[in-house]
Amino acid sequence: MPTLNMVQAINLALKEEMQRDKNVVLLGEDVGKDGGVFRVTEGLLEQFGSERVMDTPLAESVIAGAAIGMALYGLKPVAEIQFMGFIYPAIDQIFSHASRIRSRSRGRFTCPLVVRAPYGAGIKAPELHSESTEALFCHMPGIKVVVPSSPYSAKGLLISSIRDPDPVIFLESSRLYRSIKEDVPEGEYTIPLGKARVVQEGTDVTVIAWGSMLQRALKAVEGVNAEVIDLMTLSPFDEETILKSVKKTGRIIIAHEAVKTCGFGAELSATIAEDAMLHLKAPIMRVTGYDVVLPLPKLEDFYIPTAARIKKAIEEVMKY
Amino acid sequence: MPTLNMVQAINLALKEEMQRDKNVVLLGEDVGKDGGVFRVTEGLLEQFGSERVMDTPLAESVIAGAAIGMALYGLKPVAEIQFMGFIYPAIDQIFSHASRIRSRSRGRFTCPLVVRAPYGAGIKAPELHSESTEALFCHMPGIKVVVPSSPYSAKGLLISSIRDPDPVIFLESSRLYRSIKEDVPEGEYTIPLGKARVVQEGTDVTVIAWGSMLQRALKAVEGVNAEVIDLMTLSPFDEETILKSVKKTGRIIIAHEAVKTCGFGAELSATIAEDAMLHLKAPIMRVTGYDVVLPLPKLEDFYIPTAARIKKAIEEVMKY
Amino acid sequence: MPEKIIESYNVKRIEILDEKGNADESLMPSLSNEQIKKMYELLVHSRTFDQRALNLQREGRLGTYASILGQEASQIGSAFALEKSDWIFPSFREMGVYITMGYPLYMLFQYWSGDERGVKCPDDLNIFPVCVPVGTQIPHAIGAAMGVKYKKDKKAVVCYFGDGGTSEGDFHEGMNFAGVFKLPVVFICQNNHWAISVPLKKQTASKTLAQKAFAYGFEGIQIDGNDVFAVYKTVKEALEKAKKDNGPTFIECFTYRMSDHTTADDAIRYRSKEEVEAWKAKDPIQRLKLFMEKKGLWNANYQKDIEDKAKAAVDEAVRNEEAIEHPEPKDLFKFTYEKMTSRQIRQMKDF
Amino acid sequence: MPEKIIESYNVKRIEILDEKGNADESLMPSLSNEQIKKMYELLVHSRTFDQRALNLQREGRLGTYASILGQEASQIGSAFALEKSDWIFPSFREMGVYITMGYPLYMLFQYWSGDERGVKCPDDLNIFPVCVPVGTQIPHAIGAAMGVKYKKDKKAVVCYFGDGGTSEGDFHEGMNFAGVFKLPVVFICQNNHWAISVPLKKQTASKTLAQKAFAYGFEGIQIDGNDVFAVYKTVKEALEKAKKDNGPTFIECFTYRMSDHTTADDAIRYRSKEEVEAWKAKDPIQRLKLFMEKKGLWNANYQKDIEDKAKAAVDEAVRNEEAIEHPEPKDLFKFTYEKMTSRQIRQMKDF
Ligand SMILES: Cc1ncc(C[n+]2csc(CCOP(=O)(O)OP(=O)(O)O)c2C)c(N)n1
Ligand SMILES: Cc1ncc(C[n+]2csc(CCOP(=O)(O)OP(=O)(O)O)c2C)c(N)n1
Ligand SMILES: [Mg+2]
Ligand SMILES: [Mg+2]
Repeated sequence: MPTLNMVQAINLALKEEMQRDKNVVLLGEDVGKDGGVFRVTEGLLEQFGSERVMDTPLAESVIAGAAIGMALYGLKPVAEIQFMGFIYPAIDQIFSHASRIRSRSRGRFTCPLVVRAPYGAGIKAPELHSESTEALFCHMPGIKVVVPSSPYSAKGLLISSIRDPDPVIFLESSRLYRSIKEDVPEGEYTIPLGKARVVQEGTDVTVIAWGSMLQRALKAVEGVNAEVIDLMTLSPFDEETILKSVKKTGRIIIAHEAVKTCGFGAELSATIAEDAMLHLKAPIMRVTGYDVVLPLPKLEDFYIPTAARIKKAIEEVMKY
Repeated sequence: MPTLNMVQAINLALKEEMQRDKNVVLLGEDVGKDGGVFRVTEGLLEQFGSERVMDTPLAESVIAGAAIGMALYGLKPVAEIQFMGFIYPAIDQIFSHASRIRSRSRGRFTCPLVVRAPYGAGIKAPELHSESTEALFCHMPGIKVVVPSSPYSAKGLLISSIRDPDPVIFLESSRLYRSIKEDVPEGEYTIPLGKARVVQEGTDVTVIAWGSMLQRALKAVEGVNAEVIDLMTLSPFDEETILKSVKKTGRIIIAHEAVKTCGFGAELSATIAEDAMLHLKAPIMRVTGYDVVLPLPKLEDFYIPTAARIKKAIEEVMKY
Repeated sequence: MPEKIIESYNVKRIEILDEKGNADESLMPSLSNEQIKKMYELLVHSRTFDQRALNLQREGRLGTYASILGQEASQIGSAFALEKSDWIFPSFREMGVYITMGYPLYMLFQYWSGDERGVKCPDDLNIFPVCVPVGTQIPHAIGAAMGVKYKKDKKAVVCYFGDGGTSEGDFHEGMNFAGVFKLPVVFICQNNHWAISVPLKKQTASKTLAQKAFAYGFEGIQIDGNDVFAVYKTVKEALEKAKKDNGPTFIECFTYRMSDHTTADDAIRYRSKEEVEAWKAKDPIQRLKLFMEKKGLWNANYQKDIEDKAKAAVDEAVRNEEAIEHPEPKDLFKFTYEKMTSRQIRQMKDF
Repeated sequence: MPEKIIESYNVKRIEILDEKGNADESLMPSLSNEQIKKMYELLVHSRTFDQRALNLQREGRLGTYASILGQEASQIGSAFALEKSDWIFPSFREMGVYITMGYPLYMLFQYWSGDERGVKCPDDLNIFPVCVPVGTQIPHAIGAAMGVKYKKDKKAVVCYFGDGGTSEGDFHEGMNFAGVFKLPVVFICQNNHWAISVPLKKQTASKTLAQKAFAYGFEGIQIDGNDVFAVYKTVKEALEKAKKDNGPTFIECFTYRMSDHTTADDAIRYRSKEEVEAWKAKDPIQRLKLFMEKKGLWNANYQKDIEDKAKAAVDEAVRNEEAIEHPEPKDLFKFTYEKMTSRQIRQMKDF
């Protein structure tokens, strides 16, 4: 079984799905000849040709919008937005259309597409290359949001996303792209959307994380009898697994890279406060990015939540 | 003191601010000759001329973006987006620029602008005319979000918003526009941003609402010793008033028109679950729109939270 | 030659049928008498539908409605050139297109009464639902055309929008894609001279809308949009070009919105009666009638006959629509995703 | 006349200084020898800065950097025509513009080392910070120009962007506003033929970028962007036109990105060496040098002298930049709003 980093795992998922299904096509800025600015689509133009791996003009709204049209027409487009910070011009197409076409047409037309984008800070990139605004997309019914935390899960989740009958926003931590390796089987396997994974069982405290924060969460719980949950799909999210863990540990920490206010942690916390309040032994703590404009590289390490900050929150809730 | 509806109160605020400050200018689709599709800007073109009340081409991104440029140049633009559902093409300008220019330039350039938009369902309008996605904007540091619930507060809050040194999204419930009247003083008065209003004091339960939901919240609490809070500013929101009320009543209901998942109710609930958990006597309940694509008129009344649904939630928490 | 002209462009305008009903034979598309009559009937039919919709709205039996009055030739003429297998991306003011394609009338009323089921397109047609956010359907047409091209299908994609729509970013990005990928798409811009209260002159400083296509490296042409022959011929040729993989065409139909923007609008606030009057003389139905009369294809009996038929069809559609049961509140939940989420299932218990 | 031509457009191209250093006297802008030397010095200065930035990046002393190599004439020529009171909206590849306007060099290094303080524009200049999302600065230029017009100031607004930028919706919407409101704005499009790995041909099917302006009802013109005289002259005239309230101009500077897209890019992956070589012959600095040599304005001593000066200035800037203290973590919180929120104040206690 090959040991792959996340770039390679995602590349493999794309390649295998394109081999399996002729309707799977890729589009985006620099995804063809250049293989993507992170090389995620490297080699796919050569293998599948420019009809299936399309370098597009610089226009995010129509990248998303054209993906919608392709999906309507029966293709399975996987669109790349070069960085999550450049998804904002495409939000109108995603919010006004991708999410609503099934409902609008009472099922006559559907939108099985994937929009991939690297997200998150930590690679010393210029402004707007470090966004983690996944929560925005979770507020829009009709959209699914998936955030893998490792090469293995990236491959399995991406395959599921491509096969999903509804539009999926698939966010890849650019910080993780090449920093972790893992055994990733060749050939198809899927990880179901909407299900979280209990990475580590524990009894005293639950730490919920996704994407770029999972590694730090795991580091933070060293020496603690903690349960760690990798949420994987944010929308729709796995209430069951979370509530079960709340009932078990009674202490909840949610870690995310996004700013605190209205981050997805708020939804998780609110869900718990509504549905499992009586099982709580301590306040629900969120360890998040600060409520500030994302800084340029010189300050970015101070912005991203650290394992130490998660650890401190754990110590805090363990006082109860 | 004149009795005005919300359209008239907002019109008056605009007129008085334009009289006071020559730098205040309006722009948007149909805001001039037509006086806006809801007549909010009626008469202002005649009074202030087409240099200050600008009918623009049909292009939301540059309506927001031009407002940014005007603000940089020292004007105080008030841009109208015709319906909140059409703000999505402008989100890139708002998220990538309006919110970040002060930070990006370390204060050399700032963005004192207001984007007004009618929001919410209940007027039997076509698709995308009924959005209430205020939470999206609350997830973006650098932006303020204001949602008045009555003519009086609309005028005072809009004046504050125009004078604010930072960009403000100002959302007006189209359902309330002409459905409630109130005494609204002529001449200037302001209501500070960032402060909630305790509309009614009570001891048993707190209902937090804003904009279109306040009236229904007030109806729902009839016969209950309830505290009702009109949040008014969602970002930055008044944690103090809310936490104080939590400590007093220990039972919290949050009502909003937006879909439940990742609505602003999630942030309020999470804040309480983090900072005032020990004062809670019952789960924090959210009474919200359902997690569905907004329906066309025939089903919209089933979508919008009713006083009855809020009442039911109150009964629920009163069991604890 | 240090200051030189490196490219030149001309904007063409095509007119065939004038206001008096005279057609330029040299440009006349090949149409049988039956086809011409069929076109005329569709024009009358569409106007009958439109008037009824306005009446129903006034009576509170329909929601906000966007009238097509004055634009019938642009819509019927273009749709008449289409095949059922072509893909159509309308905006919100294309009832004449739906009707020409044979879309069930009662469903149109159903849609405008605020019921999603009205735009659940029948399986034998490919008309995308009414698109409310201006210009945003253009990228969808682009994507569908990319699909057509990828699958090498013998189909074209048609996209409708208004003069106001040309100001939106999506128009630009979509047109540019069409040029770069040489897509089998026909853009039909109904320049009805108004976007709610904003007249064309305030919408763009461009002398014509047709010339906007030059910015994307393909053909743009202006036609008299009240001239059903010019519309039919130009669209037909553009469709053939598309199907031969010879790329996109942009067609500006020069027409006029005779009615208010929608039933929620009051055009008297912002435009002069004289302007509207001047356009009445250019009515698209009247001039075809005059043409047909000269050719012996029209007489008063015929007119009465088709008006009766149109009225009967619309009456029946209204009856059918009003017999439909109100949608179930549970329907709120059923079409957001293929499978309802657990949260939705719980929420649905409210009903 | 049923099929008629209703509008015609020509795309002009201007060249003054050729690769051999010969200038077309009939078009030559009026520039004193001192001004020409000043321009040359700015070109050298900018290239010196650029090379140093690339070196520093390689040594890990600077973050991702976008080289201007090859585009110096477009940048220096245009900025040389500006006044300090004009407003400038750059994209991210306009270091030559900043340098020409007298922006402190060390601050440019500071910015590219990842420190916001580097784009806190000095009070006597109006250069908006580097704009990362492509094309999104265009609407800001529009708004500022609306401000200029409203206040009747004698200023112009200049907006820079690339060939790729013309594909974005914001370009279109902004250009359209400029035409409709007849704004005092000059659009300077550096067509460097690449947008990362996407060549111009895949970016748009339009034969020139200049002609895109016709879609908005104003003048578009192509110029040799490696010809500092053509750039200066054209921009100067456009600025005068703007200041006389005669509306906007779109200028396509036909140039080439000689370097990688940024230091994070590797252009060998997607373009041929031959293409790059062919453009080397068109170098903007070399041809001005030849011109000056012919005029007796250039010799080897002069060259050495200005190179030394440029190097010294850049050395000093690097020293100054590296002496600046690292920004405080607390700075994270200080510029989001005018006043910190209570939540931010609590969060700041982490530091
Ligand atoms: C993105 C967006 N902005 C605003 C509106 C509100 N609106 C509906 S129709 C319209 C004018 C459209 O003008 P045009 O494109 O010329 O089409 P017409 O109505 O004339 O058919 C406007 C501003 C909208 N539907 N979508
Ligand atoms: C909205 C947006 N999408 C994508 C990017 C990533 N990106 C940075 S520069 C660039 C190419 C820009 O090309 P062009 O406009 O020609 O400018 P050049 O780099 O050639 O100066 C891309 C795609 C971005 N910065 N902004
Ligand atoms: Mg129109
Ligand atoms: Mg370029």
